[in-house]
Amino acid sequence: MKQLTWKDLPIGGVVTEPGNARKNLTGTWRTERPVIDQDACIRCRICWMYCPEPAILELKKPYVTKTGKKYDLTYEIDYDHCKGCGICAHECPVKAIKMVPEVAG
Amino acid sequence: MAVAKALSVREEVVKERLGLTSNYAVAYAVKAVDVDVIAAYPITPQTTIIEKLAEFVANGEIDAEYIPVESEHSALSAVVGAAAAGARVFTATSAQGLEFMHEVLYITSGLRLPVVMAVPGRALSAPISIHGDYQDIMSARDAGWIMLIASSAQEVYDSIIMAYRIAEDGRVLLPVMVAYDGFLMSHTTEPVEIYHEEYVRKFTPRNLNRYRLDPRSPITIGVITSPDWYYEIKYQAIKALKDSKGIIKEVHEEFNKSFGTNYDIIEKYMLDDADYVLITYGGASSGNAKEAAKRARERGLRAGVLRIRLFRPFPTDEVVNAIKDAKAIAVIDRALSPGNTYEGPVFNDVVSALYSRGVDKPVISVVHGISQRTMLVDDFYNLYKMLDEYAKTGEYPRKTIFMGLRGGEE
Amino acid sequence: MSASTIEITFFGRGGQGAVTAAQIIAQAAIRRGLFASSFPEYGAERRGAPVRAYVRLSREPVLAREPIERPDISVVFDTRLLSVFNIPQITKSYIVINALSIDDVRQSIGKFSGKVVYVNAYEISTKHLGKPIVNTTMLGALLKVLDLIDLDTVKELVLETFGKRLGKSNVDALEEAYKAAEVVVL
Amino acid sequence: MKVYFRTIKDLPVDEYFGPGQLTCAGCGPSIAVRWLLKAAAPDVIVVNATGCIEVTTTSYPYTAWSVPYLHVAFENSAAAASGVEAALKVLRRKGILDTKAKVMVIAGDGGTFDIGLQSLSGMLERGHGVLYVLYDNEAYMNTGIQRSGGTPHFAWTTTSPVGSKLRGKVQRKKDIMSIVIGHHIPYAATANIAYPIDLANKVKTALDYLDEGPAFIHVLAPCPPGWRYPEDMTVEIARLATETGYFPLYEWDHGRIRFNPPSNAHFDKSKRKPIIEYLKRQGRFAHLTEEDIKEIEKEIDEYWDYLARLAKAFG
Repeated sequence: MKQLTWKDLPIGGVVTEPGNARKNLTGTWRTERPVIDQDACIRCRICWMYCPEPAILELKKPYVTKTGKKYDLTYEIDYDHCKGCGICAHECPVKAIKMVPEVAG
Repeated sequence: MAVAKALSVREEVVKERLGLTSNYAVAYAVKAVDVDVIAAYPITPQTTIIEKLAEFVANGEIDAEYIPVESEHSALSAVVGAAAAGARVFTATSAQGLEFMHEVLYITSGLRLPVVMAVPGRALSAPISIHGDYQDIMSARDAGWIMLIASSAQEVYDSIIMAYRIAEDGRVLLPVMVAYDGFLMSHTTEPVEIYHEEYVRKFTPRNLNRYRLDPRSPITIGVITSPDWYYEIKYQAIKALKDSKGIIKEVHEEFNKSFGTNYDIIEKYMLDDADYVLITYGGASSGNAKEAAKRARERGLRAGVLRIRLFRPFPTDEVVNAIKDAKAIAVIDRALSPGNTYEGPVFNDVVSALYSRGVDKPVISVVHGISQRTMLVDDFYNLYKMLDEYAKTGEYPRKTIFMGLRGGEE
Repeated sequence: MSASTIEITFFGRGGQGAVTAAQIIAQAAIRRGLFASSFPEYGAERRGAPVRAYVRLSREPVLAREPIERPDISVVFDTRLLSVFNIPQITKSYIVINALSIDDVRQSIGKFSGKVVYVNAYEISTKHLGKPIVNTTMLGALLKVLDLIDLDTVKELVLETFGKRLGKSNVDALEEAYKAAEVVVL
Repeated sequence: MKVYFRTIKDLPVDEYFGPGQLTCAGCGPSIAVRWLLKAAAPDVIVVNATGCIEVTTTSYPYTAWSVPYLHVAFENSAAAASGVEAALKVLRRKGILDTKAKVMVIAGDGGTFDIGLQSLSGMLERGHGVLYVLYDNEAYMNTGIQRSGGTPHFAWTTTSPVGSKLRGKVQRKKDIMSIVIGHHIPYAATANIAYPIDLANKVKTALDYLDEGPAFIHVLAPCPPGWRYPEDMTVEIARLATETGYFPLYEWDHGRIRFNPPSNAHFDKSKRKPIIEYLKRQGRFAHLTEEDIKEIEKEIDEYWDYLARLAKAFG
């Protein structure tokens, strides 16, 4: 990308691809990662609502908990973009999200 | 034959001949091009433009949104917003107003928005002066705008029409400023032949095929760049400005054909065999210089005038070719570039043009008409006499001559 | 008057309509297919302060954009302006002047090599307009010696400038002045 | 306020902002903008003032925006938006463009309380149909935490430092809502990133009013580095701002004032959490003495008295 010259760029510094900032992998900023305990999660949507990125994905993925509770939705972390702020873990009413240190490599 | 043809074109396109000030001529041109959004703030000597436009809007003669903004900064910002949304826009200002817009001038050209602005030039504070000169215009010369300087109300009218065609050309997409003398033109009534609007509109078709704010294809305008990107994007605009000269010439030619006029990016008056040339811009300087050239010719001096009509991009080759056979040249500036080797800003442009093309000519720098200090035809005639004497002695002043300054320059 | 370019200066005071009068003459010339330029002396507008407005009329495009230093015709709205601007010394051909009497003219002008067009514009304008706003009245007097422009075109422009009702009274004043003005040699 | 979203389950799924923007971890304004767009998109054009959100979302060659976006400068977003709105109006009228897009300004406290106040006032006075959203993180965070007219009394910033003579910002926070309401526009409201449902409903309501004139929403959006707290606390601190009565939620709707939960209960001081709960979590207030805290409490009480008088007159 950096090798583009002035001949290759749209004029006026216009960016024509909506939302292409997703190419910035801000997940590399993390020192701690949120991990969702899918069995403890009550699908209340609060972590999804408060995520600033957004890096909590609401997926139409059925899940059956160990206790046999059925859910249509699954919440997963988009680790490519999650910056590890921990708001989700802090706001989770059932403490289903844990912040875990990132390991090197 | 050519003349006869031009006359018949004229007969067809001209709707009526009116007595208009240059400011009113601007308003009539803006009306003719079917502008969409006008935003402006009053300032002397610009105000009568927007008064006339407000009147047109109030009477339903223009179908435009007129935004009576709370400052010049907002005036230019509002037309930037409107142009980004795809509208054809207009604003106008002078002096302190142009200074207040200064930040947004660069943004307008940087975002490549086809804004058209009229600027009757005026002296800058302090001390405050409401009178005309070109200091405000010159302060904007590095902002990346195309700058035309007109010399009559008719030319102002025609230039505004051409400005839209130039600005919106897909190969250009740059803002255009049409400048002219504050008061000495802005408030001077002269004959102007205005055109049937159908011809003007045919000449200035809309170009919506450019980057604009549209939810159907959302783009981001006005980004932040790192050192990795700024240079390239800026260069695009610089290149576009430089290349616009050819397109401006093209538009002039087509305008001449469509409206039976005879414009070029420079104007040559009695120049072909001239020994002594006054280089001028604007109405008062060039008009008085032309009268002076006639007077000088009557008295045996081969005098001529070169008027710079396209100021940015600077018509380097055209200027050099026009004066390369002259014996001596004076550049008359109605503006100041304090602290420079010579204080006349356009003088510096001319000298740099000559140098770049390897032409070594005696050129003197003259400042006159600051804050509308009276300029007489005789002053310009005296300059021809001075050039003649310099040519005879071979001695040229190595500093700017401040004409009409009580006490003289040191 | 029929030189190639005729230069006229209107001498008035802020609020008396000198600038408007100059405009009307220029507009009339343009309407008749002539070339003209008209511009006032500019400054902050002050009621009562002396002002000048310039008109150039020509059969050729007007190039010069300098103030008129030696007018062919000076149109003077009151006699006290004569000395303020040295009018008898700078005027080439005609001084069109508003004065109370021919004696008033003689007394205030003194020596002048050209001709004087005298009209009592105070009286005429007061009669038609109810107050001494003399600009259109002075136009009537000016037309006595300015044959480049016809009376009807000027009347048309006065009507356009002032609107129907006020325009009519101004036209009446102008016409009366046109008839009453006397060309005299001092 | 019209209720478009009753519960968290009603909130829209589509995202028009991010990810990949370069905001700090735990950024309050990011949460604000995400919900502004969820409520307003896709038929919206955003005009953004210079500030945190601008520099972190449009870092060339990338954009975090999936709606049309314009940034011109710092002080003129309301003026530029006036132009966009006027353009859409006239182009629609002339049949040149077929668009029902609405215009929304997003500006920070610097761009609103301070340098942009003139253009905001001009836009409100002229009555453009633009929704102006102020995301208030209470200082110039983008340039490294300098005080603004929106910075609260006693708060530390780099230009209102805590020294031996002065203790943080000397002046009180400007009452921007009262200034805006003074323009008698159809709708103005406060909102808080801790209450996204309320925020989204207010955005929808405001957009519905734009045919009548401008609307304004003042959103509190905490900033972890600027307010000096751990980034996982953003929502909690924002919530405490409202729960302690520091940042009440209310609407000015056609000349009537209405308080929203939980602030509608806070005229009774005993229903408000103690202000210390809000202050003690933030490093920018770490230097406060008991006296200072009393002073802040007094100011909040005075503010509620003022609001009570407004509620009495315009409720």
